[in-house]
Amino acid sequence: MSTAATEPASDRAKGDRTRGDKGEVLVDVQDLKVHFPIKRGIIFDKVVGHVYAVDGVDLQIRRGETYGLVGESGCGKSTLGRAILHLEESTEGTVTFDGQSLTDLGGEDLRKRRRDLQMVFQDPMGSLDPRQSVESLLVEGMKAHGIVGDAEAAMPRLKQLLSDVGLPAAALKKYPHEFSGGQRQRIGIARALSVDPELIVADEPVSALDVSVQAQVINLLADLQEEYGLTYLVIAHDLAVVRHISDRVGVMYLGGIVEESDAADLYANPLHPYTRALLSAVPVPDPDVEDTREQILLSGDLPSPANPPSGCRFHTRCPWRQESRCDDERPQLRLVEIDGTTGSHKVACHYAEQIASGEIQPHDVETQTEDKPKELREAEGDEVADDIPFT
Amino acid sequence: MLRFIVRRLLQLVLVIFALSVLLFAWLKSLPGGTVSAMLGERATPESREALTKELGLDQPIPVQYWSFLKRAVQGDFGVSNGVQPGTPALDLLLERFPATIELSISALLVAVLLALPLGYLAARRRGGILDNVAIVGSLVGVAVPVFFLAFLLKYWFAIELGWMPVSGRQEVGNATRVTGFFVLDGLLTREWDASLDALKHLVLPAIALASIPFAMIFRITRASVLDVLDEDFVRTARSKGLTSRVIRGRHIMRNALLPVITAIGLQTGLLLGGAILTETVFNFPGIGNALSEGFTKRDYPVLQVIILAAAGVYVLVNLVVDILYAVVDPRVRTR
Amino acid sequence: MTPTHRDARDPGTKGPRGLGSRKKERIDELAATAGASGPVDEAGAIDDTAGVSLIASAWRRLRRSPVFLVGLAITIAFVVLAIVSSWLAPHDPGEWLLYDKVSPQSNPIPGPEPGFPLGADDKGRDLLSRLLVGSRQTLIVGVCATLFGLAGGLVLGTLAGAFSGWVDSVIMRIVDVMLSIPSLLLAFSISAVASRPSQWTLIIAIAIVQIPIFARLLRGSMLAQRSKDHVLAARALGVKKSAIVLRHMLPNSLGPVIVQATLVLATAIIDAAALSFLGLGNPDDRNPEWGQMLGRAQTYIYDHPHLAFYPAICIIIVALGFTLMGESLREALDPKSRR
Amino acid sequence: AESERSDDGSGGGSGGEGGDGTFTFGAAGAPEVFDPFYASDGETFRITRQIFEGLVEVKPGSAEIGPGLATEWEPNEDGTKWTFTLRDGVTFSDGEEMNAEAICANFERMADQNETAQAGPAEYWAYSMEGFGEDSLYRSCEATDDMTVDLTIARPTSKFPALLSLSSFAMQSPKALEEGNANEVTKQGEGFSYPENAQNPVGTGPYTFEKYDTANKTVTLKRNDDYWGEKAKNAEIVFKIIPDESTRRQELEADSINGYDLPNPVDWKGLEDGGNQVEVRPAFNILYMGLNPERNEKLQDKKVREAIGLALDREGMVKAQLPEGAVAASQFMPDTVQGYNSELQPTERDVEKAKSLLKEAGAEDLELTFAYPSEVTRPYMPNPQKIHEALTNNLEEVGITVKAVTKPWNGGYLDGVDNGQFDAWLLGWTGDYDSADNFIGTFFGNLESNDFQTSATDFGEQLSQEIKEADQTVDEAERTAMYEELNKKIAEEYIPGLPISHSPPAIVVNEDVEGLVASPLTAEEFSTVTVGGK
Amino acid sequence: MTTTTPETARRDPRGAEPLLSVRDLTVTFKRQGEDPFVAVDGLSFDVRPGQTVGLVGESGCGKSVTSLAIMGLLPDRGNTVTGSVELDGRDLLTLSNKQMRDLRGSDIGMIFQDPLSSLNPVVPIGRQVTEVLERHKGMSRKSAKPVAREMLHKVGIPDPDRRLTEYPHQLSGGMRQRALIAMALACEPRMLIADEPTTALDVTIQAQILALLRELVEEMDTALIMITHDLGVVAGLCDEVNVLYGGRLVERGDRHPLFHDPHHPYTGGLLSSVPSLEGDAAERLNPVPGSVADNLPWTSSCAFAPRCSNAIERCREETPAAVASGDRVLRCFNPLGGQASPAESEEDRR
Ligand SMILES: Nc1ncnc2c1ncn2[C@@H]1O[C@H](COP(=O)(O)OP(=O)(O)OP(=O)(O)O)[C@@H](O)[C@H]1O
Ligand SMILES: Nc1ncnc2c1ncn2[C@@H]1O[C@H](COP(=O)(O)OP(=O)(O)OP(=O)(O)O)[C@@H](O)[C@H]1O
Ligand SMILES: [Mg+2]
Ligand SMILES: [Mg+2]
Repeated sequence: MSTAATEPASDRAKGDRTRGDKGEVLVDVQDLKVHFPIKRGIIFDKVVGHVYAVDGVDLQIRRGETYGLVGESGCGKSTLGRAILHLEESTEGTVTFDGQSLTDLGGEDLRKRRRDLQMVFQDPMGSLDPRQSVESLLVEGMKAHGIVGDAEAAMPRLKQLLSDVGLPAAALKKYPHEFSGGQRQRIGIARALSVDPELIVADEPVSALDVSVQAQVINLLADLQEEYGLTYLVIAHDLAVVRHISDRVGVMYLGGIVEESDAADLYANPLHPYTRALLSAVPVPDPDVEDTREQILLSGDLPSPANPPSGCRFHTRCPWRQESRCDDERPQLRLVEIDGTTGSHKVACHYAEQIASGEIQPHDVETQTEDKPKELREAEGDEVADDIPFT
Repeated sequence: MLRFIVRRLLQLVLVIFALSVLLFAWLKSLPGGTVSAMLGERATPESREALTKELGLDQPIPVQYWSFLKRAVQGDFGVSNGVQPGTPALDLLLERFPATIELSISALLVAVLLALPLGYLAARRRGGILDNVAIVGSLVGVAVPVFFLAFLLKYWFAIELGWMPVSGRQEVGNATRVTGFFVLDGLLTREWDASLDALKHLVLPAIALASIPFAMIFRITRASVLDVLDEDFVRTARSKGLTSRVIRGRHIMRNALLPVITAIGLQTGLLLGGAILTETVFNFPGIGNALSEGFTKRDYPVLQVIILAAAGVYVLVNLVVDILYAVVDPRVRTR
Repeated sequence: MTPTHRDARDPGTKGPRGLGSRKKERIDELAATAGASGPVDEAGAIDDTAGVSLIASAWRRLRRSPVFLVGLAITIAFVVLAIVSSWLAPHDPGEWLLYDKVSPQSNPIPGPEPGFPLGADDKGRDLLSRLLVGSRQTLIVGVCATLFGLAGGLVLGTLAGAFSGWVDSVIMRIVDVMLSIPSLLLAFSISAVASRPSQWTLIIAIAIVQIPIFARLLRGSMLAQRSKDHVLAARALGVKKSAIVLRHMLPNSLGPVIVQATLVLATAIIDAAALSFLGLGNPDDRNPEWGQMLGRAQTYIYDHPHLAFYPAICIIIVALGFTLMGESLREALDPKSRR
Repeated sequence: AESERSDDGSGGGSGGEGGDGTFTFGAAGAPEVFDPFYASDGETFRITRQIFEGLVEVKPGSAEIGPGLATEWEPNEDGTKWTFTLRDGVTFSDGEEMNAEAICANFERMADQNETAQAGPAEYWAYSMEGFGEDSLYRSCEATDDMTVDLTIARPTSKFPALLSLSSFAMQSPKALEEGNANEVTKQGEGFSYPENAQNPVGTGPYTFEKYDTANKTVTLKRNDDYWGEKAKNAEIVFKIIPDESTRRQELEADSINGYDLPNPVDWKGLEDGGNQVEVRPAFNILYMGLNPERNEKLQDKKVREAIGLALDREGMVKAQLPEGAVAASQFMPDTVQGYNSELQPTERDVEKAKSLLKEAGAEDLELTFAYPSEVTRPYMPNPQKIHEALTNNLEEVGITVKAVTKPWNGGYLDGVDNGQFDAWLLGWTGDYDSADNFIGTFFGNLESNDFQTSATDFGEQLSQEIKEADQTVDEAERTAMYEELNKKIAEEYIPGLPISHSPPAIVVNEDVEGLVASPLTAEEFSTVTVGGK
Repeated sequence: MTTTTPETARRDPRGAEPLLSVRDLTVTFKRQGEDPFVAVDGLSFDVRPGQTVGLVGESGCGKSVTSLAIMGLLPDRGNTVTGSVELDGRDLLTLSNKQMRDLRGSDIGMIFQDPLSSLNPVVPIGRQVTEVLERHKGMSRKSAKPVAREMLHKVGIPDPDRRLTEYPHQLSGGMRQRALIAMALACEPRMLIADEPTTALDVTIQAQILALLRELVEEMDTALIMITHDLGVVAGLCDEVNVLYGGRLVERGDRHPLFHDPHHPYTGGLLSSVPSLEGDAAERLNPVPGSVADNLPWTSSCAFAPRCSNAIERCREETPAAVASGDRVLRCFNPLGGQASPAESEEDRR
């Protein structure tokens, strides 16, 4: 693992920053868990259950690479992203950034460290304070980290930033609501860049955008990575986008990573049944492909993360589910050696090899309509009822 | 839901308890008070002292509170010494509260019956004449001090036209009292005259009291209907070719009423406050009237019991409203 | 929060809705106005003019609303009157000029006469002057009560909204207790405490009632802001917590509070009248105030209703002005009502 | 001879001489208790007065006393024992006979109060009879025969027997007293809880108690068809409790009540213009400005007190603030009271003299904390604030700096006056009965504690002594002369406070009402009243 | 079945008479203090029974407005609709409100984008389905219930009996969308309009819904208008594709020719903006520059010209007209590949 210490801020100007080799692990996530407590109580709240939003994730992101994270809505992608940035308190596990454990960091140290880890959000409007002009939005971070003293001194840098993200300098004096969606997203990216970070976590950066604008932003992200030597964690649910942008891809299902590999490898040889289903479900703008494609239709929906299925989380929807193991033993993410895959292909399935070789055939899945445990339901009811404004 | 209710009830008890402490401490810190009020000009320092001692008012306030609390849990809130001397404060409350409830409900009925249809129509014809007139009208309703409105109403309808009585709850008569709700009593005992008479006495105060709730409910209805009109499910309903009656009732109003229900709960606070003025002006023997009288006469037992009861009722009504809300809105119901 | 219907309740979901319509508006605007051609870079053209803040754009919308303009006109007229009334008033409002003519039975309220177009009040003071100068005290009562209430509410609400946990719990429980007393009752009680009633006890009584309302309102929107992405973004950026609260959460939460404030101005004036009516107003009436004038006039309301009518009409007009303004502000700031 | 009352009398079909009308009266407040002995306020007495009678009664339309249940009375030589001859053939409305035994039962009941009642409810006794047991003025009651009663008192006093006309000391049915456990007053919380008797008044008066509808705030009385004297003209009296003054007026204008008490002076004209009858009663009260030489030492100088008196424009204030019939006061009692000194004139305003007196006293920079009450109107003080302002203006004109203070009547004002918290204050007194002692005795009689803090002055002791002497003088003429002298001294020599004015209270009835006799003591009897000629 | 292969040989509906034919549909919105805004501008297309016609384009190009105009669901005031929308030869735009109400739900059904907000939150699912049947089939609530149950079953909602009494929030996103479809299909309309029916759903659920739609169209011979901005969805589902830009049709064609050989630069731009699952991932995307926000009105030029890489002088001076050649319609002066004949301008046509 890397041992690079934090360099002093002064010699981190663009261009001559010292980066480690590509390939060195920048972010190391070990067994990360984020469980949101579900509280209920008559006078004092007590915890009656947990939403297992992230439930034991191991993940390494190497310097300079783009790690793509896909998965269905609610599977915990955003939570994972935020937990890595220590924006969400993790329940268990460690996040090591550039050799330093973020988990132990707190207060002012953490705040200073944030300079290296930035985030780009899905909703470009919601993530920009509507009352601040672009200029103050961008200057804020720099001031917080002492990169510039005042707005005056920041000017050249601001202009540079804006031109980097493809916006004219005239944008500085404007407010977020005066921009189009794509432009706002560029502002969001410029803000992340303003403090000269090493890692950018982009949480669905293009989902809210029109296709053409989406493509512009994807290109922009790629350009910036090249220019600044950034490391990305890109979260998305659009597999095509993820494939396009990522070096490596992790597939998440219900709080855990079920498969991880190089992008090309993963798309060419999906091993986990869920990945297969996911891939087969993506519509492709090519009628020929669409007409001939085999689709694996999953039945049912993602189970509630507050009451995840035992064993393999996917077993309730898995067409390859086997009587043994799947129901009660949770598969570990493991390296698999299967012909055609690269050596770094990891998958969390007991029967990955058998499925790949066709030894196990898919079958019908009994749709289970699942119910949450009673306590949880009540807790939810309470909470909703509490939300009714009392005056 | 049951847990929710229990929880809120416990909160209610806490609120009432905290309030009773504050109230007690505050009343005790007031200058003058019971002794002055009882003895009047005739008071001499000796008589004052004797009475103070007799009533235990010379003891430290925490001691006094403790004895108050001990008695209160047994349902003894002391005896009125100004508003209706000699009557236990609780009895006074129980006797006066029905009047206020009767008045508040009438006012609320007036407000709701006017506000809902108007609110709906105004929203449907947003920007139309009706909309603008109703909006400005409702704002005027808020801007006119209640007691002034009451005076105008009395002047025109009671004195000039003579249609309604000036004040009071019922002309003197031998109406039988059953529940304390005079209109209801008349119906129960088949004393139609008494019932009608009580109703007539309610009209003007109810209108005066309704002015603010009407305005609020009207505006909330209007806003909420506007919101709902914009909702996708209304479009869905129309895309199903449903008749306008069904769309209006099942799809628009049922949803638009949700915020209105909450608003109505909050109105009870305004109603109770407004009742102080309205009841005073109309000499309507409810708790509002008793309150303002209780203040000038420094009738602390009555003040205490009424304020606590008003707060309790307010919290309770809102609890009921929340429950009602849950009944109407399945999203809030426990699954 | 439950995953299933977060959307149904999350205040944040109002955002995207407003966003969508705003986006469309923007689209419309550009579609209609864009005429400039030339090379287009990927991000599209951005004109060179200075930016228009949210407030400025709200003002643009408001400028066209007749309701708002009427409200604003009334308000401005009122404030101007309050400032210049001392010079406008023909007489000193406190001087018992026609006292000689007052006799409680035959002539309790001297009628109009030359130099006294509206006549005098029960102490022979010029009614017109009192009405004019009364605007000042009325404004002071309204503004001070609102400001005090606002200040108290801001402090409590900010504390509760910024620090969750026990600070929040404690504050909100206090607020709940205060809220569970009907407001007029509370004001009534507070002004009855005052050992020495004055204008300030009146103001404080009205203000205290407003505190929990402001606090709750502010806390609500602060909480909504706390879960907003832009706050998260500021945290991610490493902005200090105090700066996040003061620069990002608070300003964005103020909208509903400000709207409420304009409405409170109206209610404060009316409440002041109500308290005066109940005999809890400012006993010193050398400096006239409309609510007090109205409250005092009830003694004469039967035979000399004009004494009540003038201040009542003034109060109604001014309260209406504030309410009209507040309501249209509320509509303008509510993204839902934009279309 | 009479049997129990039957119910048919109430219907009014064939009732006695009277008509079957209803007289509806707007009362300003709820009655305290219907046992007048425990009551202390006018609203209660107005009701009980129709039900009960005392040994002696006030003559209608005046403050003088006349026969009541006793037809004659005679003191012994030293004025400590009074023999009353009772009226024949009087029964209580429950059928009990009114005789000497019944009278003594009443007095013994009144004298025998438990501690709780002594401290509070039996206030009138405690104050008029000067306490209970040993301290009390009352000694004993003896029924010498069936119709003769001897009352023994501790010392001679001018108050006797006038004080027996007080409504509190009216005679109640001994049976009702006993059955209703009349004396069992208990303390409950911060109030008093009254026995059943207090809800069931039984007296000998022209009316009987019918019901008190607390939920509707009305008290109904029925004509007592077995009344010994002239039967009441109205079959029924209804008291509607309407605390708000202007509402009472509106009710009257809307004809839903026939009359109400204490109309605001500013309404008098309007009421009369509307065809109502405003009966102005002779003033039996005094408004004064109290001075506190203890708190403000400058006030110990008589010159200063005199100067303040000279500064006041009583006439002007009376004209602008008080109703017609009000007069400036020259002494601490109205002219109807025996002992009033008709030679005295109200002090004329003299600014120059006031200023020079102040200068002489070295008090040019006099500062006065001058208080007035809020939340109250009194017959002698219809608008405290306005009166205060008028007087303040006067004082300021002679260079006195006035610090105006106001407190709610029950919220600290009365306390403040009692505890000597103000340099000067406004207060007054409505007489209970015709006795000079009821005025000046109340004000200055008790040296140790009185509002005027006369103990801090050089004349205080003497004044109190002189009052006592006058009070104990048995001979009426001699006593009257002493009081006249005393009034002069108070006004010219002592100047413990400044009498301001006497203000006549009024009562208003609408045009249909006839036969109302206004009483200076506001003690009207409604049995003579007819409504619409019925 | 979990694994499906779409039938390669789809029935070709093109011979049939059009069920719905939209001609010159123009929708103009009045705006306070501004020029009126033309949201849909002279749009024409046909839909035949059993045919799926796609409307694609970026946000704001007028897709939803078109569908609402067909349904007669545009706001009561503030807009004018011209042209004609004929269903079976009856012009829907001239029908009275009452006639339209009879038609909606029975002859034309519609599915909306956001399944949660499109369902009434306080009315049980079952009731929302039965009310259509009551309204159009004259059934009683009771007799409608089994039909509704059947409907829910048909759209693949498991345990339909229980779901009948449940409320929308108790269903998952996919199930809500199915319920919405069940409602639209309850009276077996001949015409179905789906406005972005899968945008709010996850890909796996989207696949389920699309499969369902496909099945229904084939089974019931329904005509389907599919509105979406997802070119992938169009490629898999539609027979004919209409590409909209700024309220106008810019290109129409059957899906194979259109996707393989887009003529209009906008269509081409859209296709090249989409990252693909195949091919070289490292390749840069070729997006259409700018955003829709920059479009020009169509009055004096091609609205796409400012963003068009192929734009020539003429594009900025004249408005191109839509020219049909065979099954293709194109509105462009300088199409991609250059082989097609340049379009005439609108002036020329007049
Ligand atoms: N603060 C929170 N408290 C409780 N539960 C939470 C919280 N934040 C997220 N969750 C729950 O955790 C789970 C994972 O949420 P997360 O936002 O990480 O999902 P996601 O994969 O990003 O989904 P999407 O694609 O919709 O953004 C969800 O079930 C969500 O409801
Ligand atoms: N009621 C309306 N009043 C005014 N303009 C409207 C109205 N409805 C839609 N528009 C405008 O018409 C244009 C087309 O809108 P439409 O909703 O059809 O777009 P869309 O293609 O469905 O976009 P999306 O993909 O975002 O749903 C937009 O510019 C929109 O602003
Ligand atoms: Mg997410
Ligand atoms: Mg749309």
